[in-house]
Amino acid sequence: MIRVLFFAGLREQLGCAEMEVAAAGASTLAELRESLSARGDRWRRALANPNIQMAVNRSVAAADCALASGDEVALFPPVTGG
Amino acid sequence: MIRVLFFAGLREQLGCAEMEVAAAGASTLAELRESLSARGDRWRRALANPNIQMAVNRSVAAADCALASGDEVALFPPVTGG
Amino acid sequence: MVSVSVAVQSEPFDVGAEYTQLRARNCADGAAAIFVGSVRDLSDATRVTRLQLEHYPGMTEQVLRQIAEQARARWCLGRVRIVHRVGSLGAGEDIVFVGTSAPHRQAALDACAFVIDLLKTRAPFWKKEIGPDGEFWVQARQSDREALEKW
Amino acid sequence: MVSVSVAVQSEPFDVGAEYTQLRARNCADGAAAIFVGSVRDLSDATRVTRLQLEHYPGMTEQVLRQIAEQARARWCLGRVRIVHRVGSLGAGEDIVFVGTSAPHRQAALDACAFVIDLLKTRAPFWKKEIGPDGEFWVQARQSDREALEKW
Repeated sequence: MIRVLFFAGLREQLGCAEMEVAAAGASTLAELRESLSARGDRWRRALANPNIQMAVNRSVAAADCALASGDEVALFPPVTGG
Repeated sequence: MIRVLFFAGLREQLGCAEMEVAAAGASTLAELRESLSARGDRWRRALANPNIQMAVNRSVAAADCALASGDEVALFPPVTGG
Repeated sequence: MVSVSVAVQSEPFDVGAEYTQLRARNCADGAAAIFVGSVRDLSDATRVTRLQLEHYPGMTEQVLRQIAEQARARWCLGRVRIVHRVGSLGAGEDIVFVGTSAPHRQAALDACAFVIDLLKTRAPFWKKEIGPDGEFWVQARQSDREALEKW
Repeated sequence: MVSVSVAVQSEPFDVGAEYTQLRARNCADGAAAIFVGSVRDLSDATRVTRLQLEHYPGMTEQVLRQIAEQARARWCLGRVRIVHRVGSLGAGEDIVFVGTSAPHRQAALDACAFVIDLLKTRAPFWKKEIGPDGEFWVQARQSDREALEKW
């Protein structure tokens, strides 16, 4: 399984902070994002935002990053700390 | 009279922190410096240093700055605070 | 104090105490630079009474540490300290502390500016402004991305 | 606290208290930058145990105030505070504090760097290093004059 976390505005849009997905259907970040988008209109709209950033195992990662069971993926809006 | 102050290494070289000179013989900073240099070898050597800075009434001033009785002149090495 | 130290906390930090730590048993460094960011009461046209700060626990500390190490790789630095608050903050409260020490001032000042610029665009924190007009997620600023270009 | 404040004093300053003053009743400024210079125990090859700081009373305060006003004319700043110590200072002791506050971080950071760069080359202070090898007036550095070129 892959653990998927959502933060800030994206978490609120999706109404979801954390979920688990099967590693089988998500061999890359892009694939994972696509399968999440297919969960419904709300997900498609929220994940269509090109500014959404992605991290794998707590490091920012590009769409072609390979995923494996046990990975922790996070999706979030551009950061606004400091 | 013009009040003349010396600071830091220059004060130590001259063995003088403060003196008064007649305004008559020092109508500009350059003239004042020349008359001070004429006070002896120690003064000539110390004041020949091109890095010596000059201030009139507590503002840095150039050699052609006009002087008048009551002015406060200061001569000092390049500053090293901070 | 070790040379790199980061903290993510809900409690306020004490700028004087942080400075003391930065300088403790550290006579080799003649320069220290500090940046503190705090909650303004006026963000664009919206009055802000509180700020809610969310972060990604685990990733945040790692990114802050990486930023500090990048600064140390680039400048001759003694210490780098980063403290960032999370949770609910009132107007005027401090949010972030960046402290650097170095033998020479330019390194301390540049590294301090570098760390806060990178933190603004890389560290996974998100601000929500809460005021009489409602709650709004703060939008990332183009100017923050542009600030990175000088590094 | 008024918007520009300078002090020349033999007593130590308290960085935490200075920061508190910079921010007191000042919710419009979301950013504060601080620089602190202190006595290193190692200057080039000479070990320094004490520093004697001389200044030109009357001119010093005026120059510090002018530098602060120049910074305020150039950046959108809230407050500028400069404290410089004089007299005899031991290794590790703080010498100079520069604090700026501003609505935005770049202004606070740039102004802080500007003030210390100008102070180093304009304010009438002179350092004498005292160590086991004798007493030496610190020589002005070319690098300090060059630092001005960026402003």
